[in-house]
Amino acid sequence: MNTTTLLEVRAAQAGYGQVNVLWGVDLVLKQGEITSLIGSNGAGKSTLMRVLSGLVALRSGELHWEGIRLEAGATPASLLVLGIAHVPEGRRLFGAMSVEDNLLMGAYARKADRTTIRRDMDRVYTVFPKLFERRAQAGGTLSGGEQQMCAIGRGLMSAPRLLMIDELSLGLSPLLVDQLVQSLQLLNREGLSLLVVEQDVVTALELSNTAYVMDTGRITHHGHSAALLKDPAIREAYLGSAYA
Amino acid sequence: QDVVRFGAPLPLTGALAPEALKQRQGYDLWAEESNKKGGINVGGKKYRVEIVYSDYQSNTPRAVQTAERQITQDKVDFLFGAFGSGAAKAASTVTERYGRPSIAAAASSEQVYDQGYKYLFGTFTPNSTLTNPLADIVKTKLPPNSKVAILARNDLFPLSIAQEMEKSAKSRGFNVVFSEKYAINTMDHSAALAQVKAQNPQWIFMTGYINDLVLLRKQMADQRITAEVVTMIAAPAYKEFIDAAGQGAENISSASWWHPALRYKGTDIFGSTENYVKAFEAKYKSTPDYAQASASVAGALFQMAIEKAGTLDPAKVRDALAALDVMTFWGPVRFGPTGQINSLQPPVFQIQKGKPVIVFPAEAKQGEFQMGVK
Amino acid sequence: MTEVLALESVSRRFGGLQALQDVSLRLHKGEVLGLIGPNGAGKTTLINVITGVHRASGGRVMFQGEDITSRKPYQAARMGLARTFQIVQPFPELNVLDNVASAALFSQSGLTVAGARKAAEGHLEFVGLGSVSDRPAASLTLAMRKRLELAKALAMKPKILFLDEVNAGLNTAEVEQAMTLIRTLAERGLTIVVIEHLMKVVVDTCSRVVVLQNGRLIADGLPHDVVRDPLVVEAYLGQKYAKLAQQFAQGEQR
Amino acid sequence: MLIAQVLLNAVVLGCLYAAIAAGFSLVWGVLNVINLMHGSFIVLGSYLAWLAYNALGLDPWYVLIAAAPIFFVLGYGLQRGLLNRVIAAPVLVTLTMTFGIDLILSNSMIKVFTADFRKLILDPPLGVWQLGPLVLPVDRALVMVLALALTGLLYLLLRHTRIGRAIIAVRLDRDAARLMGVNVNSVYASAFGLGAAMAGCAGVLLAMIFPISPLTSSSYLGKAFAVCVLGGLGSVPGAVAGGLFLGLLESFGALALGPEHGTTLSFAVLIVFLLVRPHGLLGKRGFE
Amino acid sequence: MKLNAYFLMLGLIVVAAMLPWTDSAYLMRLGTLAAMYSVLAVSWTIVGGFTGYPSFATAAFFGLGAYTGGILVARGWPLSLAVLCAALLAFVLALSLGSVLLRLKGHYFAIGSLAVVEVLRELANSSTELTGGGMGLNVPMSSGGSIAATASLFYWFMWALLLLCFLMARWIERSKLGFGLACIRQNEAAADMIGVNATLYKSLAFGFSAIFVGAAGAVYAAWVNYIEPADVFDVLLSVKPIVMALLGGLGSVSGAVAGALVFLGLEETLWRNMLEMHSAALGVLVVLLLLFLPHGLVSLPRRLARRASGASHD
Ligand SMILES: Nc1ncnc2c1ncn2[C@@H]1O[C@H](COP(=O)(O)OP(=O)(O)OP(=O)(O)O)[C@@H](O)[C@H]1O
Ligand SMILES: Nc1ncnc2c1ncn2[C@@H]1O[C@H](COP(=O)(O)OP(=O)(O)OP(=O)(O)O)[C@@H](O)[C@H]1O
Ligand SMILES: CC(C)C[C@H](N)C(=O)O
Ligand SMILES: [Mg+2]
Ligand SMILES: [Mg+2]
Repeated sequence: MNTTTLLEVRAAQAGYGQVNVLWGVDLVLKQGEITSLIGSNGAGKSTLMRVLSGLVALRSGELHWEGIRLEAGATPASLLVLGIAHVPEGRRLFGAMSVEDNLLMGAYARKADRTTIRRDMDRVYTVFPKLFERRAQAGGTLSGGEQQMCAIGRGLMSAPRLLMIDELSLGLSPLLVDQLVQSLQLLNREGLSLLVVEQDVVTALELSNTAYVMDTGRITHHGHSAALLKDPAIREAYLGSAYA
Repeated sequence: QDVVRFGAPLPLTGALAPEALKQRQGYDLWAEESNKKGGINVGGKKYRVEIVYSDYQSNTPRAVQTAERQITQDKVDFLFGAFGSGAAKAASTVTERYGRPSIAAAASSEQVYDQGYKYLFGTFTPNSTLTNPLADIVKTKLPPNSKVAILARNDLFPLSIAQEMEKSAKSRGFNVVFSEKYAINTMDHSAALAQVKAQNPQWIFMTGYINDLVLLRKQMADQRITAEVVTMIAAPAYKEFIDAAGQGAENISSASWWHPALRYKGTDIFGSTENYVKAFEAKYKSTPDYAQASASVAGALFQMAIEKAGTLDPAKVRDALAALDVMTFWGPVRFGPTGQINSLQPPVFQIQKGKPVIVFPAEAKQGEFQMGVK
Repeated sequence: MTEVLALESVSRRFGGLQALQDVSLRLHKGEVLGLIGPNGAGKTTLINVITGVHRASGGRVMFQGEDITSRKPYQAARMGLARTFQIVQPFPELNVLDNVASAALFSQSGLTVAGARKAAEGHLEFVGLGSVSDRPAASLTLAMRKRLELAKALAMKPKILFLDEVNAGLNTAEVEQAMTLIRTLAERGLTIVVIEHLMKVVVDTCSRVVVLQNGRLIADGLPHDVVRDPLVVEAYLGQKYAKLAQQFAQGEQR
Repeated sequence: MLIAQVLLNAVVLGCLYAAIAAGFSLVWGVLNVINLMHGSFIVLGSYLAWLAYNALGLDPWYVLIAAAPIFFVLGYGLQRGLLNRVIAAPVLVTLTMTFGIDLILSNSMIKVFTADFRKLILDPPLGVWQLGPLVLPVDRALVMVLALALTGLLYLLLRHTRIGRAIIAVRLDRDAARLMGVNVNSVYASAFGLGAAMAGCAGVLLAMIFPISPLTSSSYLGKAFAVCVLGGLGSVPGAVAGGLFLGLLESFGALALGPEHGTTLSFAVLIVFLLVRPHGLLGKRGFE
Repeated sequence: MKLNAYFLMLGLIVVAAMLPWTDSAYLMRLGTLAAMYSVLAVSWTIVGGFTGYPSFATAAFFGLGAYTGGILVARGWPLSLAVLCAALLAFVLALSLGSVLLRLKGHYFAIGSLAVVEVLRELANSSTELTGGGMGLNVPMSSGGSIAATASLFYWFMWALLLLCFLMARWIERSKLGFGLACIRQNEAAADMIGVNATLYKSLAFGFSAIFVGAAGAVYAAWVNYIEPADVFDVLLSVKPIVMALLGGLGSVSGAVAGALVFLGLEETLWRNMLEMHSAALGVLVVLLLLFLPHGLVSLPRRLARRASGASHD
C-alpha cells in the first residue's frame, strides 16, 4: 500500500459564530486509503469535513495537501481543483435540476472535455443504475435513497483524488449499502482515497483501513479499523450493549 | 420693506414638470415686473412681492399637503392654484378651508368651479369655449354627417373637454363614431389607433397633456393614419410640441385661451399684449404661450384686486377679485358666479409651417384654416 | 382486533411514474407495522397519500370505517393520523417546547396555548428532550431533531403514528434508545407504522412487516418470515444481509 | 382587417415586452431578487441611445454593442457592492434594497435629464412598410427582430454554457454550489449583470419607439412583472411566451373593452393565471 | 422585552395627546399621517410579518376603504359609520380574496396581491358614475367646526384606529391564531401536518390585516377631501409599509410603529430640506439602514448593549 500523505490537518480549531466546535483536531489521510470517522451526534464530524473541503474556515491550525501547507482561507473551489470532493450531510442536491444536470454540476470545476465527462457520467450510472432511470427527474423529487445516490454520483463527477462522504448509508436500503460499499472499494482499488463518516460503526470499520473516533470536538481514538472493531471501549460506546 | 407672500404649489418634477416650469416663468416675470415698480400698493404702502414655490412632484395628494403647508408653515397670504384641473380642484379644498383667495392659472374644467367655493378663481374659460368655435369652423369645411373620432386621457381635464367636444360635435350634426379613453401612462396606443383607423373618420380629436400628444402623433404616423382634420388639446400651442412632432405638427389644429398674436390693451401692470410678449422675450429669449401668460395674468389680477381692496385681508381681497371687471393683456377679465373667467373669446389656431397661426376669431385671424393632415 | 386503517387498491402516479400501484393493506389496532422496501419503492409516498399530502390517483383510504381519501393534511392530523418527516421539519425559530406545544394545540380542540405547553412538557420528558426545551429548534443536532419530531407526533395524541426513518443518521446507541421509545409506545397500545432501512429495528420492534417494491406490495407477514422471503432478499436485503439475518435468527433460537 | 392589424401590432408589442422582461425574469428566477431597478436600467439604456444619437450621431443598433458591457458592469458592480451584502436575507430585504437604490437612480436621472419626455427621432425616419392593407412601422419591426435576437442569445447562454448552469445551481443551493467549485459571489453578480445588460439593451432599442423619461420606468417594471407571471419565472422561453401573451391580451382587450381597459384586463387575467397556473405558461419551478 | 412594547405605546399616546396643544396645523397633519402610516405598517405586519406572506395588497384595501368612505361621506353619512363600513368591506374582500390568493406562495403571492391593486384601481377608474373615475371624487368637508377642530377630529380618529389596530395585532400575536401563523411562516407543510388549517388561518390574517387599512383609507378620504384612483391605489402605499416594517424589525408590532414614525420623519425632513434630491436621499438612507441595521430598529437596543459590553465579534 502506498503510504504518502494526501491531506493532513493539524491542531484544527473551527466553529460557527460564537461557538467553537473543533478543539485541536489532528487527522492524516493517506493516499489510496479509506479512512472512516465515527463518533456520537454533534461530535463535530461534519464540521471537520467542512473544514477539509473549505466550507468552514479554520480558526487556528494548519492544512497540508501532499506535504505542502495550504494558505488560510482556501475555498472549496481551490480545494476541488486539488482533487478534494465533498458529499455533504443532507445531500444538498440542486432540487429543481434534473439528475443529469446535478451530475454535470459535479464536474463544474473540471477542465475536462465533453467526452471525458460523458464517460465519467456513464460510470456513475453503472454504479447507480437507478439514477440512469431517473436521469431526467428533478433532484428534489427523488426518494430519499435516490437522492443519496445522486449526491455521491455528483461527488464522483469531479474526478476527485479524495472523496469525502458524510453519512454514507443514510436512508439507503441494506442491499444498496452493500452495493455501495463494494463500489467504493472498487473505486478505492483504482486509486481513489476516501474519508467516510458513517453512523453504522460496523459498516464503517469494515469498509475502512484506518479509523478515527471523535467526541466533542476532539479525536479520542485512532488506528487500524480492524483493531478498533475489536476494542471493547469502542464497542461499548458506539455499538451499544447488545454488541459489547 | 414689507412683503406680501404668494404660494405657488407646482409639479416642478414629474410628468407635468415641463408645464409647471412654464408657469413658474410666468409668475417670476410678474413678480419681477411688480417689484421693479416698487411692489404692490396696499392702501398707500408698498409691499414687495415674494413667491414661495413648492414641488408636489406631479402627485395630487402632495399638492393638497403642499398647499396646506404653504398656508400654515410658509405663512403665505394668497395662493395660485395647483397645475391642471385635477390638482387645482384637490388643492382648492385647502384654500377654501383656510379662507385664502386663490387663482388657478391652469384649470379650465367646470367641474373645478362648481363646488360652491367662494375663494377659488380661475383664468381659463370653460372647456366648451374651446370646442364650440372649433366645431363651428370645421363644420364649414366638412360635409354634413362627417365622422368624428375622440380619444381622451382618463384624467379630469381631458375627459371633460372630450365630453364637451362630443356635445359640440353632435349638436352641429357630426357623427361621433369613436369615443374612448386611454389610461394615464399609456406608452403604446397602437390598439386604439388601429380602431380609429378602421372607422376612417374625417375629424380626429385627441386630448391629453403634451407628452401624450407627442406620442400619439408619432404613433398615428406609424399606423399611416390620416384625416381631413386632426385636433389636439392642449399642447400644439407649445413650441416644445412643434419641435417634437416635427413635420407631424403641420396642420394640427387646436384652441387655447390666449395667443401671443392677440392684441389687447390692458390696464394691468404689463399693459398691452405686445408689451407682455416683449417683456417675456427680453427675460427668457422665447415667445410666451398661454401657460406662461396665464400665470403672469393671475399675478397681475391679484395685484389689481389687492390694490383695489387697499388691504391684505383675505376676505376683502376675495370680494375685490369677485368684483373685478378690467381689461388686461390677457383680455377682458370678469369672474363669473363660480369664480371662473367668462369674459374671454379663446382663439382657434392651426400649426402652419411650424408656427401657430390664428384662424379664429376674425379680428385676430392670421391665416386660413387648412385641410388635410398626413 | 379492530381494523383502524384500510387501503383499498390505492394508486398514485407522478407524471409517467407509477409510484404506487393497487396497494391494499389493513392495519389493526395496536399493531406495529414495518414498511420496508428499496429506495424509491413508494413508502414515503404511501404515507403522503394516507395523510392527505398527495391525493391518491386511484383507490380508497378508509380510517376507522370512514373514507378519508380526499382529506386535507390538517384534517387527517386532527383525526389522529400523525407522522414524522423523513427529512425533519421543525419550526426552526420556535423553541423546542413550542414546537411540541403547537402540535398539541392544533391537532386537538379545546386546548389553550398554556395548556398545550403544559402537555408538551410531558412529551419532551418522554423523548428525553426535557433539558433543551427552551432552545430554538434550529440549534438541535440531528438526533435531537428526530426525537423532537417524535415528540411532536406524540403530542397530537395520534391513533396511528407513522415514523418515516426516525432512526436514519443515528448511531447504534442512539438507535437503541429510540427503539426503547417505540416499544414503550407500542405497549401503551398505540398503532404504529415504521418505515426503516435498519433491519435490526424492523425485526426487533415490528409485529408485522410489509414490503413495497416499485409501488406494489410484494410481501406481508411476520418479520422473521419476511426477511427470509427470497423475493425480499433479492430486491431489498441483499445476500450479505440475509446471511446476517440467518445467523441472527439462529442465535435467537439457541 | 382590423383584427389582422391588431394581431400584427400585438405580436410586435409582445416581442418588445419579452425583451423588457427577460432580464428581470432572470434575476428574479435565479437570484430570487425582485429587482425594482429594472425599469430604471431600461430608461438609462434609452438615454444612452439618445445621447449617442444626438451627440455622436450613432444609430441605436450600434449603441447596442456598447450598452451590453456597460450595463453588465453596472449591474455586476451594484450587486457585488450593495445587494450581495444582504443576499442571504429574506426576499423582502433584497426587495427593499433595490427599492432604495432605485430611488437614488431615478431621482438622479430626473436631476440629470429632467422629467421631460425626450424622443429619439431618427433622421431620415425609417418609414413604414405597407403589407397589403396592413402597416408595420420599420422601426418597430427592427426593434422586434433585435429584441428577439437578444433574448435568443441569453437563452443560449443560460442553456448551454457552464456559467448558465452555475447560475442556476447557485440559485438552488449556495453552499452546495460552492462545494462544486462555483464562485458564488461572482456568479450572483454575473447573473445580475446579465439582467442589467438585458435591460440596458432593451432600453436602447425602445428608445427608437417610446418616449424617454425617468417617469416611464415604473410602466416598464409593471410590464416585466406581468410577463414573468404569465410566462413563468426565470425562463427565457417563458419570457417570450409571456410577452406575446401580454401583447395579445392588451391589444385585444383594448379592442373589445376600450383602450383604457387593456391593462385592467391583463391584470385580471394575471390573477386568474396565478391561481390556475402559478408557474406560468412555460415556467418550471423557479428556473430554466 | 414585552414591557417595552407597551412603554413605547404609552409614550406615544402621551406625545400624541400633547400634540394638539401645540396648536400647529403642520404638526397636526404630521401627527395624523404618523398614525396612518403606523396603521398601515402594523396591519402589514400581521400578514407579512406573522404569516410570512409578502403582501402588496395594502394599497388595494386602502383605496377600497377610501372610496367606500369617500362615497358614503359624500352622500351625507356620518364619518364613523362610513369608516365602519369601509373597514367591514375591506375585511370581507380580504377574507374572500385571501382564500384564493393565499394558495400562492412567496413571489407569486406578492405579484398576485399587487395585481389586486391594479385591478381595483382600474375598476375605480372606469366606474365613473360611482367614483368619478379619472376625474377624482370630491369628499365635501365635514360640516361645521373650525379648522383646528376638524384637524383634531381626524387626528384623534386616526390615533384611535392605531390604538385599536395595535391592540388587535398584539392580541393576534398571543392567541392561538398567532401561534398558527408563526408555524405557517416557518414551515407550512409541517404546519399542515400538525393540524393547522392553513387556508383558514391565512385568510383570517389577511382579513384582519385589511380591516384597519380600509378604515384608515376612509378617514383619509374625508380628511383630504379629494381622492382619485392614482392617489389612493398608489403602489407606494403598498411598498412603504413594508419598508417601515423592515426598518422597525420584521414581525414586531412595536417595531412596525417605530419604523413608521422613523420613516415618516425621514421622509418629511428630507422633503423639506432637499427638495430636488429628497427621494435619492431617502434611498441612501434605506440602503444604509439595511446594510447596518438589517434586523431593524428593534434590534438596536440589543446591539448597543452588546457593543457596550465589549463583545467584539459579530
Ligand atoms: N451551521 C451551524 N451553525 C451553528 N452550529 C452548528 C452548525 N452546524 C453544526 N453546529 C453545531 O456544531 C456541533 C457539531 O456539529 P456537527 O454537525 O459537526 O456534528 P456531527 O458530528 O456531524 O453530528 P451528526 O452525527 O449529528 O451529524 C453541534 O453542536 C452542532 O449543533
Ligand atoms: N413529487 C414527485 N414527483 C415526481 N416523482 C416523485 C415525486 N415524489 C416521489 N417521486 C418518485 O416516486 C418514487 C417513490 O418515492 P418515495 O419517496 O415514496 O420512495 P421511498 O420508498 O420513500 O424511498 P426511500 O426509501 O428512498 O425514501 C420515487 O421514484 C420518487 O422519485
Ligand atoms: C394648461 C392646461 C392644459 C390645463 C388644463 N386646462 C386643465 O384644466 O387641466
Ligand atoms: Mg454530521
Ligand atoms: Mg422515503
